[in-house]
Amino acid sequence: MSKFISKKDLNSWLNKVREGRRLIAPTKVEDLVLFKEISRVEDIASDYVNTDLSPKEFLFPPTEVLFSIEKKDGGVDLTPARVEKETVIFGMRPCDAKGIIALDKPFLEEPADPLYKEHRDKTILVGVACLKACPECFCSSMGGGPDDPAGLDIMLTEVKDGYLVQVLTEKGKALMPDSMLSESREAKPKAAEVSKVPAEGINKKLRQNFEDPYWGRLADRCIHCNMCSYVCPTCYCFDIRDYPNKGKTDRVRSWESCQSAGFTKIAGGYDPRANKGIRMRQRFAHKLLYFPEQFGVSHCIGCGRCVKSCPVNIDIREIISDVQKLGAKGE
Amino acid sequence: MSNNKNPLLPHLATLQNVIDLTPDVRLFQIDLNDADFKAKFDYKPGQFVFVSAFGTGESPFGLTSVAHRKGPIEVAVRKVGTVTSSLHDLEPGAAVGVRGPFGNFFPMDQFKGKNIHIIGGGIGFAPLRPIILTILDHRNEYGDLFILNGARTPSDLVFANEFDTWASAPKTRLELTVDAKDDKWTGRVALIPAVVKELQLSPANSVAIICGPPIMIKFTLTELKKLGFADEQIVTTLEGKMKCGLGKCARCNVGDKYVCKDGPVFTFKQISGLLEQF
Amino acid sequence: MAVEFQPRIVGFLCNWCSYAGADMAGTSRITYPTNIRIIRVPCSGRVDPLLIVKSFQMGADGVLIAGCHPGDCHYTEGNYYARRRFALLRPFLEYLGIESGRFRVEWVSASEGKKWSQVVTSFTDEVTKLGPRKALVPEATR
Amino acid sequence: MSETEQIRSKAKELLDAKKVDCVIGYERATDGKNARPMFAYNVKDADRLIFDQTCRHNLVRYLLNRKDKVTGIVVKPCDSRAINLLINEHQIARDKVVIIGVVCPGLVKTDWNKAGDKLRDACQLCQQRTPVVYDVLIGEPKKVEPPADAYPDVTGMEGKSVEEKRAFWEKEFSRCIRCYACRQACPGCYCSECFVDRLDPLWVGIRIAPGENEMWNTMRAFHLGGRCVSCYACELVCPVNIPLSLLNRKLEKETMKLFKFQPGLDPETPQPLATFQKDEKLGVAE
Repeated sequence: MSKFISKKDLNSWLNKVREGRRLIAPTKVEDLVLFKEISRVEDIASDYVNTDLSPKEFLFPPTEVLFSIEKKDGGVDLTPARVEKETVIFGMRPCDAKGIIALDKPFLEEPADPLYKEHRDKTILVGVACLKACPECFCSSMGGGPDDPAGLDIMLTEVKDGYLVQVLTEKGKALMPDSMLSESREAKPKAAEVSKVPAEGINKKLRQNFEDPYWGRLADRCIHCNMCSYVCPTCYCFDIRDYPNKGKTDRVRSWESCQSAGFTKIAGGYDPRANKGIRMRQRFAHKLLYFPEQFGVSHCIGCGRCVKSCPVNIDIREIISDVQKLGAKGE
Repeated sequence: MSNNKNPLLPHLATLQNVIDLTPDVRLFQIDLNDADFKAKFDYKPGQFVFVSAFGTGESPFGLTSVAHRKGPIEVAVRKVGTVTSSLHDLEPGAAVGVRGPFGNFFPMDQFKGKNIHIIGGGIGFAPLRPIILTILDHRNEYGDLFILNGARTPSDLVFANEFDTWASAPKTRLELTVDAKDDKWTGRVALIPAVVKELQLSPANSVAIICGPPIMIKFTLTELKKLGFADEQIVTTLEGKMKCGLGKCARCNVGDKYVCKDGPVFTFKQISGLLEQF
Repeated sequence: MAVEFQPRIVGFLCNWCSYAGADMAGTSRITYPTNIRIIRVPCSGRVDPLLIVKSFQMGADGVLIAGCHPGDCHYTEGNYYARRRFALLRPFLEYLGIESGRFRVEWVSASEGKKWSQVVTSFTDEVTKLGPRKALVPEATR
Repeated sequence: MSETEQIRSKAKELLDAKKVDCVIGYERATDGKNARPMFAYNVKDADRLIFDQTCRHNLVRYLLNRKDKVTGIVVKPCDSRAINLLINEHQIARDKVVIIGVVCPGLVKTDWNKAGDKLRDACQLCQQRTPVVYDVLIGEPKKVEPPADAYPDVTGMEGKSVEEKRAFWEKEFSRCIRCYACRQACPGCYCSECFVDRLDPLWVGIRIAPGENEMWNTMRAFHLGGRCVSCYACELVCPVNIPLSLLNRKLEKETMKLFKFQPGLDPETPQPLATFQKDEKLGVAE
């Protein structure tokens, strides 16, 4: 017996949820599907497999004020930024929830980043299971699954004229109490068939082939823009600078990518990663080796967004299988 | 405002004094405003802090003072970028921010009883000064102290005002060298690796600590190896582009190690074992 | 009575001719509107388009560039390059939604104090008529 | 023999004779439908070279990283104009490049995992189906009648009111996530330090916000004024589909009107903003 909610009830629930909160959901922008704040529930897209950009921007925004600095009577006053409104992110796919679990690691590990923590505490994640896979996604090879509810507060699975509902956390229950749901004997539809990638033990293989010329050859093609890091749900590198803002000063944190030149340039001009091949290797070493070994969870969740948006088709699935084959020479 | 909760929120501090060490390096003496944080603020040679120039940003600087002298926090800042330029514009009394102390530290207790060779190039000498001050304040616990301070020109030698005290300290030898002399300079004119070779430093019961531009470290390392210094006897402090200092933002990694948390102090045995060359 | 709109105008004046022309206007007691903030540059050829677009982005309602008459340039060809650069920039700014009336280039020699005052007066009137420019105030968060 | 076979045999010939260090061309991407850039260092690699209507990248950009080596390169007509631009700006030497020019069939609208068959609007307006410079030509030279209005989209945009233009660009630029793919894909964008990365003076700043996005997109386009060869590489890589060619081609149209110059036709003629005529009338301060 599983819980059920009709499409109509869901829409009225969404309208109710929107009062006093920010409702974020996938919507059509030009010919893209992006997470946007929704003013009308009808704008929510339904015929999409996954959004072009991940919901990361609502927990770790592209640009955010960390705190403001005010010079007052000789001294200085620091006022940390706060998150006022609650946010509901609706229509996420299970892989993006896995992405947020990975994002939690660096930001919530002691000492936690309080601004991220506030975003996280005040955000309710409502996911929709994947019944159809993207051609480029491979979540089941990276510890996830098209119907894996991990990380979500509420998980919906579309069935005839409604959704099966799994309320997974207190936050979810508070927003969608059982009283709203009816019983249903509807069988859970088969989850999407997701392509496989040989990611097993990739960190060891990467360590063994760290100096392989493969990376230099791969970097030939790469044009070193920031796109793969910005569309990636788990990349979290940032830059911090101060900005004047109407008399006060804001300390601002913005996204940054390890692929852009000068990312590791230090005072005096020395740049340990000036070489393109080394920069290329850094991205995939962090995704598949350093992060998993430091935080125990894969940093690539298999959403396929970097595969889809890379202008020159640097394909992490191809790299994982190439590196696995490279292993033959190592110890 | 205690902010042990918010790792990116600096502690407010006041610039107590500014001393010009060279035309482009200034020694900043910083006094923490918050009394109990100041009391708890303990640090060891080799550790670093992020100093905020409010209005521009923040940058990591090696601490060049020693905690046990109970004085203000001291960092030597070379004017090279926007944050350092903003710091150079500050007058004593100005408000700054401090985060830290971060990173590991020189293993002073392992140095005990050994002959210590301090080799610093340019501003790279600043993070080594705390080792000298610690040794001089506990002189009998350490062996001979050899200090080699090199710079491009005589006026670029940092902490020149302390050379006399160091040179006259017991069992201590101070050597200075410059790449190019000016009209008043009568001392040595040679690159640091050449001086190391010329002085035939002995590796017996010794440790060598190098810091300076990467090119200087590279060639000094080869000279020291030729003199018989083993990799674990040579220690350095690495520099990396940093944003958090907490081993989280993955900005300063060299291979799978973070310069800010697993370093900045490494022995060359550790560095050669790193996955990625620095 | 609504506060009458006072445009903020940025003026880049070449040091050898126009800046001297503006001085001439001052010394001969010729008045002109004070909406213009004058920035002295070595030559009109030095004015980087970045300076102009940055001025508009930070809220300027009008940008005026004044240099020597072609042929009088202290550096011989600075204003020739400037003429081509701004001939291309003006339609581009218009295309982006910055009315071309907000961007003007004038040749004012050191002795044309009178002309300088007329230029500033007419430009200020024109920008006042166009009204405040809705600059994209840098929003901290998206 | 198809374009693919001709390119493969030419590449093998060059590689075999060690005339080039490598041949830059296209190979099939991992979605099995599109093309992607590829570097063939030996004869075996050359077997992966292909050419079809999805070969959208401008490969000339890669020559900037190989200035000291002799490199073979497959170019479409629009890409070939970029070679003239880089020679004119002393970035690459003509004798360091072996150019395999392809008479262009026009590219189709493609997207990840989708390769349509409808010609791209840009290619419908294209006035040059034969490369302007090549060592080897693949396909028969083709003359194309220039369309009545070569800039319909730009003219459409010019017709809008100031408020409409303002609103249009504000909406487009607000989507920009500042990934700089447009800059990295452009053959004309090779400054060692881009103005957007400068901290002193702080032209733009690290904030990804409407004000900074407008500054970035406006000035990136203007820095290509009189230089952009209309290869559409920037527009093709933008992840949020900002119509960048609409910006570049306005400058191209004005450059033609003011200076009778189209970038990239030959490597000698100096670019308009790098030269002048003493007594030309340009409607500036007249």
